[in-house]
Amino acid sequence: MEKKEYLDLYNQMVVIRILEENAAELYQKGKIGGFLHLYIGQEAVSTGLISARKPQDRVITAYRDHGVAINSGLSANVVMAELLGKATGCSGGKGGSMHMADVNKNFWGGHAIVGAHLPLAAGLALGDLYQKKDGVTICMFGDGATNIGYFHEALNLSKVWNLPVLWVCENNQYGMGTAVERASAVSEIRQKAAGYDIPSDFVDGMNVIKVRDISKKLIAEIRAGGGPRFLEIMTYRFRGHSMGDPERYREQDEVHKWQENDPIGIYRKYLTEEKIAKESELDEIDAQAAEVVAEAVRFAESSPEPAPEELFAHIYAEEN
Amino acid sequence: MEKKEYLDLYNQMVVIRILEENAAELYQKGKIGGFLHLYIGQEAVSTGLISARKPQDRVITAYRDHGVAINSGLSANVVMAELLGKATGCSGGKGGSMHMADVNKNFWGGHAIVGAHLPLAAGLALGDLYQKKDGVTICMFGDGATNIGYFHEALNLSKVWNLPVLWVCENNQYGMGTAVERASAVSEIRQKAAGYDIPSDFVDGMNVIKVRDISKKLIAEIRAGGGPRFLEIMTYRFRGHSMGDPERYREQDEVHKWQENDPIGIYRKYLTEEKIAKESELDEIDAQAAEVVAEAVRFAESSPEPAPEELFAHIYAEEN
Amino acid sequence: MAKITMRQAISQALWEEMERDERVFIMGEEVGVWGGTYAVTKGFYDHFGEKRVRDTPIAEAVIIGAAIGAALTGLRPVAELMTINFAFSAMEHIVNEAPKLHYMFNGQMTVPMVIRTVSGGGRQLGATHSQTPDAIFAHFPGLKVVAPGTPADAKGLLKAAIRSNDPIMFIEHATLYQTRGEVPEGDYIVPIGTSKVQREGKDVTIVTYSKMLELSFLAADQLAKDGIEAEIVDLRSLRPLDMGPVIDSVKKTNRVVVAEEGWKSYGVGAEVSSRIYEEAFDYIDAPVKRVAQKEVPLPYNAQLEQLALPQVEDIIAAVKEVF
Amino acid sequence: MAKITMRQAISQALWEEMERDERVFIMGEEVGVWGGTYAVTKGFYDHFGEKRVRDTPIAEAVIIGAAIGAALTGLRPVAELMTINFAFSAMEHIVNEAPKLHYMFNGQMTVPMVIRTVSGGGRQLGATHSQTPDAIFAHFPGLKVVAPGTPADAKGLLKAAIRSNDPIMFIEHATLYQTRGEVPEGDYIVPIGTSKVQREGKDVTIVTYSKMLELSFLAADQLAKDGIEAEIVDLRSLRPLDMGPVIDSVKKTNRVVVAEEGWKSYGVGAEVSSRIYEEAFDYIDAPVKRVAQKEVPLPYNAQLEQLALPQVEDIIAAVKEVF
Ligand SMILES: Cc1ncc(C[n+]2csc(CCOP(=O)(O)OP(=O)(O)O)c2C)c(N)n1
Ligand SMILES: Cc1ncc(C[n+]2csc(CCOP(=O)(O)OP(=O)(O)O)c2C)c(N)n1
Ligand SMILES: [Mg+2]
Ligand SMILES: [Mg+2]
Repeated sequence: MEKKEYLDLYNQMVVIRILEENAAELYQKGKIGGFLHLYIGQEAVSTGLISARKPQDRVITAYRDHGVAINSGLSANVVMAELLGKATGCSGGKGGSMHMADVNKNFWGGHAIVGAHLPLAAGLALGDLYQKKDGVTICMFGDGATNIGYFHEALNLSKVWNLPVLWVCENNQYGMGTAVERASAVSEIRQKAAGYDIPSDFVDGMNVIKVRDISKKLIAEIRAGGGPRFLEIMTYRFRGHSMGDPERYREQDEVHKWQENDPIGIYRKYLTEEKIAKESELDEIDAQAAEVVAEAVRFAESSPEPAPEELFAHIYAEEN
Repeated sequence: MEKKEYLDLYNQMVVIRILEENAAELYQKGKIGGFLHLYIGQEAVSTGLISARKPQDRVITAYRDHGVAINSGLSANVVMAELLGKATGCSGGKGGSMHMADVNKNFWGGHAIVGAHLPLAAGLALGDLYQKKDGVTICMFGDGATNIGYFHEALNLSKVWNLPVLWVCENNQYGMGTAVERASAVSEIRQKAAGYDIPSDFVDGMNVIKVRDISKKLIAEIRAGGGPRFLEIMTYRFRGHSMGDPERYREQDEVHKWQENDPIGIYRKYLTEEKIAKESELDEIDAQAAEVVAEAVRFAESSPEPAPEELFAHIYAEEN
Repeated sequence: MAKITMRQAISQALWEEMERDERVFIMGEEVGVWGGTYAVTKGFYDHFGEKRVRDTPIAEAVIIGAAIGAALTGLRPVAELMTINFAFSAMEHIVNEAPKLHYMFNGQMTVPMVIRTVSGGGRQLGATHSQTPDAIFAHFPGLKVVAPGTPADAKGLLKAAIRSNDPIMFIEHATLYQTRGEVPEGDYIVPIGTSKVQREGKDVTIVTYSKMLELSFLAADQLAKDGIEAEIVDLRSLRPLDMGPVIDSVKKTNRVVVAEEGWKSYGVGAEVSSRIYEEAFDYIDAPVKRVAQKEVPLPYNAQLEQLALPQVEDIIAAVKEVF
Repeated sequence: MAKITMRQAISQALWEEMERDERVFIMGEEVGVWGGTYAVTKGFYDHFGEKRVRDTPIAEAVIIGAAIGAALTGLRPVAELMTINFAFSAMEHIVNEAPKLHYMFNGQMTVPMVIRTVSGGGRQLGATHSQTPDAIFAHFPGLKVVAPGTPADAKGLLKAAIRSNDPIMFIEHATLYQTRGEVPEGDYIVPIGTSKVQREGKDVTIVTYSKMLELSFLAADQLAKDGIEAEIVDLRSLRPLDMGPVIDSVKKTNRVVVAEEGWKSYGVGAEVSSRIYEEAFDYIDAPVKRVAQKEVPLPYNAQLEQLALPQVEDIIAAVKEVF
């Protein structure tokens, strides 16, 4: 891997981290409404995963989607503008935090009903298979989403139809306040893949390079016609489920222990120890990232609200 | 096992067979309406399974329920009357072929939406667990039902809550016209149980004694507090999915091969070879069974239609 | 023009659209090898092959969900739900995914999909399998709900639906497949969202759709014998709901009966009669009558079921009450 | 009487019923350790324990399905669906299982179950999470649908629901939990299926329920300043629908506005206005006006969302139009 690629991964993670921290502040100030689910602590997951895709590969995820949007190539500007509900947002201000997308970047959203996007992902993959395109659909979801029926129906169909889809479970140990073992019959989520005869793998989600490597391998297998694959990525969210989570369900010690595994810190250490980059270079990136996000906030705050007539735009593709 | 128990199992299977043959005729004559799903070929499944239960054990199944009703202790009279939609039917003529029940016999129906009764079964088991009763809920469903989300949600919950439920998949190789391997990622259905960490077993559904023995074992394990168990029973339906099935999806040779494995013939052979019963005794039972069903047809045909005011009865348990 | 059955008309529309456009394909339970449980897709599997005529597992949520996903990629799936009673098992995807994506993502995504399904009672299938809950699907903006009552409309509306870029629920009726009618050959299109006067009359307006159109015709024939000329307006589409022809008719007759097969409460008649009063208050000489199903889960017993379902006599009686 | 919030009233009813009857238990997502996403069941887990306050996986179908099964065994589950937007994921069990079993099996089975859930927009949650589709659930006979607008009614209706032997959908509103009102202590029961005049007036009738009751009060205060005395009838229950107090009021005022938060088409106002014309045709001086949500999926942007939601001003404007 080229040095600039290494640094690019670092940059993406830092941008996400700072963007999320800013989003939290703007939420406190009441400039962001609705639910806000932060990706802090999980940056290495989508950064490593999406860095492994080719342009023709589709990405679809749940409502914890800001980082995924950044990794998919959306600018911090359009992401922040969407959080503020502005006309310049990636969804024109109509989607908000949970519903971001840019189909031109092959990012298919941002879906807020737990597990309901897995069937959509099967369909995206069917679309490529049917049209003999060599794209792979990367579908991300949480550990909690693996207990709903949509998961079962989508995984089964993907195997029966040999669909080019990579099922990615971000196991951050909790679905809201419910620990995996309190909601799922198996706490190693990948065990569920066996019930569909789908080959599975798992990886430490705090290590961006490991995530990238395994993802590249699985995506290649799928692209070669191998059918669906399942990847469980172990991670942890450093913040509450969404803003205003009382967090009665976990000890702060546990949170702190995990925070010592900060994916950004780990990667920074790796880059310097492997002599891929100097501290000073990384500090430079941190500074640039801070500026990118600051600019995004300025952009978002100075952007116009959607015009009132937008309320009635895009209800249907055709009026008739 | 006592001789009379052996003969009772034989009698149940024969009554079901003759009842189903009569039902088919009455359907052709237009005396039975709606959908009619015959159990011919699968008699050993519910006969062996339900013979292994205790009175406190609940039984719930899908729409292919006539045999299950007989095995649960409903009389041929009330079953046949329900098929004819008469007031004397087990569901007062309101349920029909797909919706038979007798809660006093701990038979909880008769459910026509594929897989939708599995969550109900989890709830029945929860009811016993909550009330510290030692009943086990026996939930039967087809191979096709294992692909719908309800299956997934119910099995997962049963494990997480350690519910006293026996999940029984009647694998008759097809869901309507769709062969198992065309609809399910795994053709050994029991493999799905592994995804929920539920111990599973499987048995030849054409052998009533084998079905009974394994069922007794699993029910005992569950009653002892072992949590859910999964049993796959291999069987085959000799007739179409329901009346009027064009059967384009299977070769008649295949059907004939299976018909040579007639569960009644196999059991008859077993009883005589093991010197448990003489041919003559079994012929006697056949004759009695034929008479029981003939009487049931007379009973049903001579029974009254539900009174018109029944239309508005039982919409709610309380009017207010 | 050829007189063909509703089944043939629907089959023809599907066949022609699949021949015309490679992107159109069918998916659903038993649509392939079996040929469709109502034999609508008989012969399709052999002709178009398993790629375009896709048998699915019994998994309604992923049938609709995967159809949505495929539609997002530019394909034009026709997803079949064996009956509308099974649509509840795909409710999230029908009302909360398909109709929301285009709007929520600001027009970036389009969902050119048709959900073919079957409503209706009268076949002794019992409470879980006999419903006509069409109205609840029409409650959701972003979804279009179409329900033809004649073979010609079925063909024309289905072709329009398949060519539309919006998600459309296409509701057929279980006991209309044998109904015959003249159907234009070839490329016949009926625009979605247009009500139609199916019978002209000056004395009373019967607003209806789907199966109840057939019963309304029979009622109108009876009424004619008593010198009452009923005008029948067929909604054909519940969303968008084209009140134009209804209002025109009402302004002429000043008397209205709305006939639907489903339950009365929160049903189609409620919306239609409300709209009539909103748009033609001064023209209504007598309270609009709603003819609908009794408010009970449909029983299996044939006599009870028929007592629950709206009958020709109910329409006739309702018409007489508005005089 | 104590003035407490809607949240406290609902919590109190649940708590008292659980203390009173061992068979009553709660199950749903985050009802236990978290204390309920709207904090309604805060403290329940510690007091009643995990047997009676059961956290579930994210699996709406089995939440409702298992509650039905438990109810069949004689328990009295209160199953919580975090919001009504997730009820679509349990649609089969809500509309095609719970309401059918008692009837279909001829009274052998009863389903004494309460489904607690939350409707409502106005919190910038976007199209998938902001709906008020109450009407579609009220379409199904066998199910009862209750939606309180005041803390007192919430307590009294929830207690009645828990003691009822029928499946009941109990719909709370996301932005009413802070609303305060006087609530009788102890065993206070409000019979299900009774509408109530919440404000007396002689000039116009506003028929409403749930959140829109709050807005109707504000509108009435404004109108009073202009000398218009509005009578407000709160439906409280959509099925059974008690039209008595509505009709009595209409016969007095001859003018009606129906206000609901959900979409207008095929909504609550459609049924209510149709029933008003059916039962009081000769008393209506001006077309019944429906105030409802614009026919769009709700957008995230706050200004657009408020444009879509019915406002106090809309009620006032509608009232002025019926004069
Ligand atoms: C069908 C459905 N049920 C409930 C919810 C409410 N909800 C939103 S996020 C969430 C937890 C999901 O947990 P997980 O899948 O592990 O994702 P994570 O938040 O941990 O990333 C729940 C219950 C929902 N959005 N959709
Ligand atoms: C949710 C749902 N979808 C579709 C149907 C229509 N249907 C009835 S039976 C059946 C096949 C079921 O096959 P299986 O579970 O193997 O049971 P079997 O008939 O073989 O006993 C189908 C698709 C239904 N009743 N419910
Ligand atoms: Mg999680
Ligand atoms: Mg089968």
